[in-house]
Amino acid sequence: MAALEIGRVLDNRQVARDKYVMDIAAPATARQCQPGQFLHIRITDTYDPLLRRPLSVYDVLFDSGIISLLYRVVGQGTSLLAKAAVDEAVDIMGPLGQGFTLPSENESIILVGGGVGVAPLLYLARLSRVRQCRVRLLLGAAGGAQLGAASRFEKLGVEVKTACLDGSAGYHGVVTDLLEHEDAGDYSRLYTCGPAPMMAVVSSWAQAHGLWGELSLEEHMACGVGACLGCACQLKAFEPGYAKVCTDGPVFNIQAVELSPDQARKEGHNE
Amino acid sequence: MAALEIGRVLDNRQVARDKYVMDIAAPATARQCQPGQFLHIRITDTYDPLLRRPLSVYDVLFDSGIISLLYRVVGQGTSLLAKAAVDEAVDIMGPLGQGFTLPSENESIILVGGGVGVAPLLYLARLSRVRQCRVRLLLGAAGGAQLGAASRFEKLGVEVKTACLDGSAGYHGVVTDLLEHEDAGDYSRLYTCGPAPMMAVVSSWAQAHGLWGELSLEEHMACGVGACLGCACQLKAFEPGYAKVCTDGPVFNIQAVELSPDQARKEGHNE
Amino acid sequence: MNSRPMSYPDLSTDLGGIKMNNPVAVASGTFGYGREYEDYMDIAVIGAVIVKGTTLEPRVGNPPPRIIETPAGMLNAIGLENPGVDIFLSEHLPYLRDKGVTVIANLAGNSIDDYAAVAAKLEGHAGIAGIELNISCPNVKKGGLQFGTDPVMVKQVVEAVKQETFLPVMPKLSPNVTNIVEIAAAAREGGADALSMINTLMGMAIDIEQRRPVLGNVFGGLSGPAIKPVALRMIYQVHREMDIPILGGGGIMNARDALEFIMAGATAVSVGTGNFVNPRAALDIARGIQGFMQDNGVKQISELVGAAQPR
Amino acid sequence: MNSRPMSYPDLSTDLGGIKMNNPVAVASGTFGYGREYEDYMDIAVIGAVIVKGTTLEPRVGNPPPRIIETPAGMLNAIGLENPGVDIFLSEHLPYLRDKGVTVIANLAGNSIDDYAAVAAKLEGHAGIAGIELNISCPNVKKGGLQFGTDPVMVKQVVEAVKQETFLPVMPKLSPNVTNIVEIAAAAREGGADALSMINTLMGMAIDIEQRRPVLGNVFGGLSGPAIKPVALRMIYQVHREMDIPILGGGGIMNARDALEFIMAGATAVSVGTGNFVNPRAALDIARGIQGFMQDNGVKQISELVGAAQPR
Ligand SMILES: Cc1cc2nc3c(=O)[nH]c(=O)nc-3n(C[C@H](O)[C@H](O)[C@H](O)COP(=O)(O)OP(=O)(O)OC[C@H]3O[C@@H](n4cnc5c(N)ncnc54)[C@H](O)[C@@H]3O)c2cc1C
Ligand SMILES: Cc1cc2nc3c(=O)[nH]c(=O)nc-3n(C[C@H](O)[C@H](O)[C@H](O)COP(=O)(O)OP(=O)(O)OC[C@H]3O[C@@H](n4cnc5c(N)ncnc54)[C@H](O)[C@@H]3O)c2cc1C
Ligand SMILES: Cc1cc2nc3c(=O)[nH]c(=O)nc-3n(C[C@H](O)[C@H](O)[C@H](O)COP(=O)(O)O)c2cc1C
Ligand SMILES: Cc1cc2nc3c(=O)[nH]c(=O)nc-3n(C[C@H](O)[C@H](O)[C@H](O)COP(=O)(O)O)c2cc1C
Ligand code: FES
Ligand code: FES
Repeated sequence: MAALEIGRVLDNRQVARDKYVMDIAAPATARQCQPGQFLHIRITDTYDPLLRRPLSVYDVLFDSGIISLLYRVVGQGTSLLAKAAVDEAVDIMGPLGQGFTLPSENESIILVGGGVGVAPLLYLARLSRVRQCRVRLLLGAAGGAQLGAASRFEKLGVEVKTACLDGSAGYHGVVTDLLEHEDAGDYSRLYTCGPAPMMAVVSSWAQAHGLWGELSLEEHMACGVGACLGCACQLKAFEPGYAKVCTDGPVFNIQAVELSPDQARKEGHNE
Repeated sequence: MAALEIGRVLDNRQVARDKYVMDIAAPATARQCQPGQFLHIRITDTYDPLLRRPLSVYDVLFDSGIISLLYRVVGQGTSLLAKAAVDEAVDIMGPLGQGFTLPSENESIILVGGGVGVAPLLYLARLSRVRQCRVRLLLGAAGGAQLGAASRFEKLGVEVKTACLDGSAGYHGVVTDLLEHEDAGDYSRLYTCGPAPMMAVVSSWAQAHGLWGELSLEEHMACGVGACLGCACQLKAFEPGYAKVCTDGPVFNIQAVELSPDQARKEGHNE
Repeated sequence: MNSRPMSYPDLSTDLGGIKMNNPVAVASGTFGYGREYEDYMDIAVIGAVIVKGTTLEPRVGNPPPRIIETPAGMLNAIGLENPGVDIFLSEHLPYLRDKGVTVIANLAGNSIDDYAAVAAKLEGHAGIAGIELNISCPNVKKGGLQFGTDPVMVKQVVEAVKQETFLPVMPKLSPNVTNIVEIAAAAREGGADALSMINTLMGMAIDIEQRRPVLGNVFGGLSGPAIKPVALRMIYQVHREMDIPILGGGGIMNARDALEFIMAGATAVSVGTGNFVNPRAALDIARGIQGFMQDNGVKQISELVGAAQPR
Repeated sequence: MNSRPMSYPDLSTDLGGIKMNNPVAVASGTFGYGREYEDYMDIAVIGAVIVKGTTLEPRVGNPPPRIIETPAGMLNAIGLENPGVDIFLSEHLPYLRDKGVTVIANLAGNSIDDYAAVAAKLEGHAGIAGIELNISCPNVKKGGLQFGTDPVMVKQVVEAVKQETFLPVMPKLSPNVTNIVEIAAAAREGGADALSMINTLMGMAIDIEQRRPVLGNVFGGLSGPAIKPVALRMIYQVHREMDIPILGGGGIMNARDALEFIMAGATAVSVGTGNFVNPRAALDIARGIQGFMQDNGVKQISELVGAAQPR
């Protein structure tokens, strides 16, 4: 069940040029979080920026009631968030939305994350490892300095393969190239989050090989709870209407989503 | 000459329950400041709050290029200002307005300040002391904890008499009661700033005794430079039109201002 | 809470026949069908829940993007996505009725017959306290001109709806007009029991990289604190000229805002965009109004209605 | 600066006969007579300085308080305080002319004769690039209804002024109307060389402690970022329907905002409230537009005018 909670910033550190990790003490919310869900965060008391900002649950320390966020500074809201000092209050609403379907014990799963899109995958990896799953992560980024998340996955016992556009670490190129070295038959499930063009490639690879998969979408949001109908997204499975990313998603089965190259290109623009 | 300068916060400390002193490194502006002038400060990059906030020059360390402000937290803008961290940038426009007429060498002057209204009087006292003037300050506040400014005046060699509404320090009562013990004939000039009802009493005392005097007014401001005509104030000397507090003031001769009891009551409401 | 319950101020109000426990409603389209917010509060405590706009037939709404933030506001172009009046009556209304929620239905259509037909369908269903008419929809018969901008159409649509229902009818006026008093007068002549003011201001935003409008629908409705001064002005103007209960809204975020609307002349207020920022806004605001009344010795909220008008 | 001056984008523009070096003007009433801002920049570099509204006789303006901040905006009710056209011509104009400032005069009045008389007085004085007509003033002959809200009056006042002057005439449209396109068309029929859009939205604020309107004048004009979406929408609507140069403004704070207006259909833009926040706003914005043009290979600013309109 979602709720409102005033959390407290425990840490807010820069992990790459434009990326931050914030740890928040929010015990009531932490207990409810599922991987793939998001928090809706009020950034300031003033009315500019006005709306809350949706950010995925990056990690949860259940026992200590701590939630981590991984966010990229892209505009006014995230810039202000990056300035939040330790001990400051954060107004949290959540957890919201449909998270990932967790694998059963001992499954073998593959995660594909691009940039800050890796955020919703960490807690998924954590809980999957608790279930004794074998977890592989293909992680793409612009440069090596952006690959900080890799070690957090490795600590969980995840097999991590990285790709960088600038060749400064791991494979030199786009992360989806790494799929060529993967055998879809090795896995029972695929999970992906990242720029739309990346997800389009990952998703068609999975579908071509009949691999079950889920992905996480983004859309501008006002309410976050299905009330305003602002986050409408055109998805195959919801036609002739629209899906609400906040409550029907943000996680959808790859079958439900047909990321047309057109849509992919358009949305990729914002990443 | 006024200018735009990006200053740097050197210190921003709470000096009473709702009062702060901020020290700003702003050498170009510091060099231009006259006592009684004000700075017009942009509080945030976002558009809420939108307008700059006028704050008096409290003190200036000419050689080190440091300007101090003394401000009371009353609303959104001053609350945000109170959160500014050391080393943060402050967008300053100024100095603006007509300051106090400085006394000549060896004059004897009296200052009457109420609450945060003491702000424009400190730098005036400093420069008057440099001119070998005898300076007396009557300082009123709600409680003793609000009298922190007194010691800054004392360090300059100012004779300070205090009054507190709650009796916790100095005279128990309103600061204007202290005028009963003063002989107007001892002084060549009077300067006052504070709540309008206080200034009304001070100003009629001075006028009754034929004492030259200046006071500092406040009005909501947009431009701060005489362009918007927003800070209009009805003053005897400007009738049938209005005075612009930003450029005709904020300092006016007490003769120019007739603080009617009515106006005094109305404006006192906001202090 | 105070230990002398006898001194509790009375927040109950009568909005042209719509009885409310407190004067704070949630605005149509911003609170879904109420249940979306059940995790955050007991929605039966809210003064009134104005549900999402309902049309005769289901509507899929506009293509995305549908919303975009603006300084102290937001633009929306949802396009009246809703499941149609039949689903409203069979799925949503019974649920809200069982919860004891004060429900105001919100009707939309593209012709007078549309409005009348939806009103007729609602008639006789228990659990509806009143009807709000969203007359900011394009009138298909008149080439898309909005109902709410023409006094003659306003009067006609209110009359047509009044003939189909015994419920209080409250047209929701569009602020995109030259003379709001004239529109209000027309609504009143048509038999309106109350007025809802204001709907969104028509606006747009442009994506300078793509060189095209941001919203799928090009234009959208501006809401939030940005429009508060305009809303207040229109309510003040109408209350000054005529004696009809007004549900005031547009940018209300806190109790101080709500009190401004009440003092301008609103009998009750509605919170829209504010719900997105604080899902408990309606309750927090009602409590804040109560606090103001206690501090200022106001016994009944009606004492404050229009208090800022010239005497 | 770039080392290949040949590739500098061309920011110069022609606003219905008003030649501007760059498309960024400062709006009337927000920049005084220019000299108030001389400490901050060389005011001759600004695209155009639209001076404070001028009337036939001096005016003392409205009683204070005259301004109040609102979320992302402000309300003003200055009431056209100004020294009258004679003082403008004898004291302010010569100064601005000597400085080489591109001056646009702004005229206000309460009757058609007022406007015509001021225009006649300006005629023959060197140093005025054009005339902006503030038609949001109450028309005393028609009981206070604003000129700008009635198409017939709009046409008449433009015609009357055109008869008195050879200068380009640019009426400044009020956004407080149902149909901005109709008003724009009337202005054009009256002979307008360009349109200035938009003036402030009418709004108000209430002091809940005092239980009365904040502004001495009760109502005031809302300006600043809050109104940007409404301004953009109106400019887009007018540019879509007719081919007349538009000076676009309302909430412009930075180059991105200005580019939104240009892409909606504005030939040039005006910065008002933005000057209070950043006194150098007009120059910073012109420079920002230049940067955008360089980055995007735009050679002449006119290539961007209306770029977000349907093709
Ligand atoms: C379910 C979900 C989960 C997300 N998880 C993360 C995450 O873990 N880490 C991360 O860095 N980002 C995440 N995002 C994207 C993040 O919400 C945006 O980057 C952020 O809202 C931008 O705010 P801003 O004020 O900095 O940018 P601005 O561009 O100034 O924002 C303007 C408006 O657009 C909205 N907006 C802008 N970009 C996006 C976007 N990509 N998605 C949704 N709304 C947007 C903002 O919320 C705001 O309303 C997620 C988005 C969604 C929908
Ligand atoms: C020339 C001058 C010098 C001043 N010097 C000082 C000083 O040294 N120390 C100090 O504490 N205060 C001073 N003030 C008052 C100070 O400007 C206000 O307290 C401050 O602007 C309040 O801003 P806010 O956002 O916190 O309050 P809010 O009430 O949220 O402000 C809302 C709006 O009202 C304006 N406003 C509110 N109160 C005042 C006021 N008293 N005077 C002018 N505008 C106001 C704000 O600037 C803003 O535009 C001075 C005012 C003037 C005109
Ligand atoms: C996302 C959204 C959807 C809306 N849908 C409707 C609607 O279906 N019917 C209606 O009458 N008003 C609708 N409105 C208008 C609101 O009910 C309200 O009148 C308006 O937003 C102004 O109030 P606010 O500033 O408090 O939001 C909608 C507003 C928003 C923001
Ligand atoms: C303080 C103030 C005074 C104004 N005075 C005038 C005026 O005299 N004549 C006029 O045509 N417009 C006047 N305006 C309107 C502005 O020129 C401008 O059209 C409006 O503020 C919208 O633009 P903005 O949001 O950039 O400020 C005034 C605006 C403000 C804020
Ligand atoms: S954000 Fe409101 S419905 Fe999804
Ligand atoms: S603040 Fe603009 S004229 Fe004084």
